[in-house]
Order: sequence, then structure tokens, then C-alpha cells
Amino acid sequence: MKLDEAQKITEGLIFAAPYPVSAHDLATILELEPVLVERIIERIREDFNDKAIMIRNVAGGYQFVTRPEIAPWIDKLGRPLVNAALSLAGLEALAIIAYKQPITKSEIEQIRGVRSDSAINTLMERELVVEMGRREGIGRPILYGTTDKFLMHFGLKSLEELPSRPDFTKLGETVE
Amino acid sequence: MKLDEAQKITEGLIFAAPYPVSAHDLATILELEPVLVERIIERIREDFNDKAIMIRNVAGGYQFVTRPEIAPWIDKLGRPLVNAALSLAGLEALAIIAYKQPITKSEIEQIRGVRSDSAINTLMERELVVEMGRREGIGRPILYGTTDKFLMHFGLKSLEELPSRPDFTKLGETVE
Amino acid sequence: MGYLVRLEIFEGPFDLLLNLIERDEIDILDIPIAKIAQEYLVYLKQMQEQDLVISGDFLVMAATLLQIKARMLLPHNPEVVATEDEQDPREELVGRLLEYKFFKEISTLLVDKWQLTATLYPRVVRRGEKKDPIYTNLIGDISIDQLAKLYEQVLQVVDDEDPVQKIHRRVSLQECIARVRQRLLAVKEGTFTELVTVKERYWVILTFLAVLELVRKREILAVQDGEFGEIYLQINPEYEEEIS
Repeated sequence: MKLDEAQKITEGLIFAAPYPVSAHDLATILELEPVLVERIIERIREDFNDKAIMIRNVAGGYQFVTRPEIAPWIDKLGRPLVNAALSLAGLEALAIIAYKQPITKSEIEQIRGVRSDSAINTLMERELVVEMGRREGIGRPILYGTTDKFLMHFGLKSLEELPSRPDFTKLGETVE
Repeated sequence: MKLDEAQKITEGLIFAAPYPVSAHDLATILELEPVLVERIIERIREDFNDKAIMIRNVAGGYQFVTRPEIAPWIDKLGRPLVNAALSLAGLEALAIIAYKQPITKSEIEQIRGVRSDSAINTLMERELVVEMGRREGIGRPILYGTTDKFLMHFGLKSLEELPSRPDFTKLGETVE
Repeated sequence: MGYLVRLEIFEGPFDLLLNLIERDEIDILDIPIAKIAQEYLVYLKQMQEQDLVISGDFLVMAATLLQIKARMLLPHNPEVVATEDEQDPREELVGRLLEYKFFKEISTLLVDKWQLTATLYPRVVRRGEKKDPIYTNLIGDISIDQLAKLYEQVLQVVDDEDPVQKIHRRVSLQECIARVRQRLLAVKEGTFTELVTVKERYWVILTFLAVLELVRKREILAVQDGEFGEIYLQINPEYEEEIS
């Protein structure tokens, strides 16, 4: 397959997929090396420089989105606002789950210092968080973790993109 | 507003709209004459000539779609697997179509004694049967016939290889 | 007449504590516990005066602060301090505060990220835009000969029912049983509805009787989806083996 042809197909695949497509999936369909696919995506990025849409790398895949500067115009289309803001409580719980998943409700509450049932429920309703099974042991408490929708909603490539967490266990040393 | 800017916004609007947007709607949002909007859309069409996606005028509006030539590739993306076998109704309709093609729906129904819409649809979905044009005459009903896929599946080189019906000849004798 | 001070609402005791520490520009690693405990209690008192519900979590923290304060006031044993590092009574609290502070900062980062993402519109994938499925079982195990046989069966019904005979000729139960048996042998399984090729009361009853008879003879197996549900029929594999 010629590079130009591969590029065109890649463009079409990214456009048509109902979710962000990973380089791996693209490579499988195109029967090319993932490294080559990433080079192709760079070429597409350049070719769309003067267009209203651009490629975004999110939730482990690639997706076409409109450029931020035309957002005010798109708003006029009256697309339902899916991204209603979250409460502070919801954001705190989400931040904790993102870093410490899989995590139980009582562990979240210990960090936040307050009950978090309704915060967690809201996160689940909005599909930002899901139950990931249960922890072995007394009471077999439910474990929570974040979803791909969380990554997409917040424009994250993966959880690694979040700033790394200072190690609190070493605190004893610093206090001294 | 400059033409280039209007073009970019139009591109974004067509891309992001949840339905095909009409020139009228675009004109309202952009506060431009509909005639000008149509000229802008022509420009977008040209600009996307070398891209995998193009503007289609459908249902009174414009939308971006992938080009037909890359459809086979798009098809490979996340198609669900269905393992259900063909129903008895589907098999009956298939047998009738195989032997009596080209045949209309009402002829199939006459032979089977029951409505066969869903059976025929299933066969078309599975690409075992296709529309082969229309019969001349009242209502110009659609004619159905079997596909190459049908032949391939049964390992037949052509329709002549279908097992012959012994009763065809017998039928003639008895009628006589 | 008292005056109302609008109290800031805090997410929890850590949120309040952190706010006090930041307001007073205190080093979080060296919290003057007596001072902070005092301010914390003042805030709780104000909440009480304004009839705000003070959750138990706030009270637990108050108790913790007072406990740490008491431990800090205990005279140190100079010998112990000199030889071993005695644990600072604030250590656990500071650890938890730092951890909470980190996640609070992450929440504001998430807000920033969200605001940016909200300006990037992806395409709306319409619900009708479902992908065509790939049929992994296109026809089943049926061979072309079985398909031909099935065709014979279907035609036979038609032949039997030429316009003249249709009204007068009635198929016998024995004939109907033979027909149902043959059809199921050809296709292995199907539904009752599919068997009734002519939707007339006579045919429905006759076919039903035929099915009952074949079930009784254990030639076919039948399962129904509850009352008035579809009846699923299958040729009994044992019977099939027997006759082959």
C-alpha cells in the first residue's frame, strides 16, 4: 500500500469510528506497523492545519474534533451540553479514584474526610466511574475505577498524563 | 467576516452538527446570505478533494461522510459479530429465490403462503440475495436473485449446479 | 442585634483546615497546632450560631486537633529525644492533609482540562449509524441438497393447493405429520410459526396436532417461551441417529 493511500484510509477510519481509535487498531486494519501509523497521523495533522477540524489524542486513541476557536459558533447549533460541570465534591472524589483505583468508598471517604456516597453516585451516573469488582475480605466492599469516558471528558490520553503523585509514605523523613 | 473565516466556521458547523445542517440554518448562524453559504460549501468541497471525507447533500442539509472508495476499510472497524443461524423462513425463501430467480416478493409469498418481508430482508442483510432490477408491468415490483456469496457458500460454480428437481418433468407428465 | 457573617462552605474538615493554614500562611510541615485548633473551634462555633448542620466529620477533627495539642504539651523526655526520633504527634495529620491537598489541586487541574475539552466538539455518531454485522454463521450447516429438499417441501404445499382443490381438499393429519417431520429433518430446527405456511385455522390446528404427535413419538423436541409464546422445535438427535 502506498503511503498516500494509507493516509487517506487512516483519515477515514478516525473520522468514522464512534470512539477514539488506537494506533494499534489502525495498524491491525491497515496491516502496517504501529510506528508507521503514528507517522501517518502526524502527516494528517499537518494536512489539516488549515481546516476547522483537528486530530486529538485522547483515551488511548485518535479522534477528529473541531478547533477550540470555533467553539462559540458550534455552541449556537444548540447541541445538548453533555459536559455539565461537576460539583467540587464530585471532582475531589474523581481525582482520588483516578489515582488510587481500584479503591473502595471508605478509602475515598478517609482521604476526603467526609461521606462521599452522593459524589460517587453522580460520577457513576455520568459514567465517569464504574464498579470494578469487589475487594476480597470483610464485607467484600465494591471497588471503583475510572472509565474511558473520564479520559475523553477531561481530554486525557491516559491516566499517566496526570501529574505524578508525591509519595506520602516518605513523609516521616521530611517532617524530621 | 472574512470569507476564509466563514468557511472555517461552516466546516466546523457541518462537522459537529448532530444532523445534516441546511444552508438556511448555516446562513442564520453565520448571518450571511444563503447564496453565499452555498458558495462557501462549494469551496469546502474543493478543499476536501484530496481528503478521505467529503461533503454530502442529504435530507435537505450538508454533512461530512467518508468517501465511498474507502468504505471497505471503514467496514472493518468494530463490526459486531452475529452467530445466529438463518431461520426456517429465511431458508425457505432462499430456496425459492435460488430456483425461481428473478422473482418478486409477492411470488415468493404466494409459494410460501406467508408474508416474507422479514425473511427477504434477512437474506439481503446477509448478502445472500440482492435486488436484480424491476419487473415491467403494474407496480414494477422488485426482482430478487441470489448473489455470488450464495454460490460460494454452497460451493457452486454457477446456478446450473443447483440440484435439479426431478418433479419438474414428472409434473409435466401428470398434467398431460 | 447580632450581625451575620456569611460562612464559607467547606467540603469537609480537611478542606476547612487547609483553608485556615493557607489563610495564615502557615508551613504545613510545622503547624502551630494550638493556634490552628483554636481557629478551627471558632469556625465550628460560628457554624453553630448560624444553625448550620455540623457533620460528625467536623467534630471528629476537632477532637483529633485537641488530642494532638495535648500530646504536644506533654513534657518531652530529653533522653529519649536525644537518642531516638520520637514520633511527632502531628505527623499523621500532616500526612493526611498533604494527601488531601494534592487531590484538591488535581480537582482544579481537572476543571481546567474539562473547560478546554468542552470547546472541542467531536462528531455526533448517529444512532442509526450502526455497523453492519459480520455473520459468522451465514446459513448454518445446511447443504445445497438439503436446501433443494426444502424447496421440494415448500412446492409440494403449493402443488397440493391449486386453486380448484384448495377449498375441497383437506390434508390428513398423517400427511401433515409427514410434512412436519420432513421439514424439520431438512432444517433441524425452527419455530411453530414457521411451520404454519398457510395461516388458516384448519392448518394451524392440524400442524399443532402433528407437532404434538411427533413430540409424543419423541421424534422432535419442543420448547415454548411461556404461555402463548413461540414454540421452538428441534429434530430429536436420537431420532435422527436412529433413522440414518
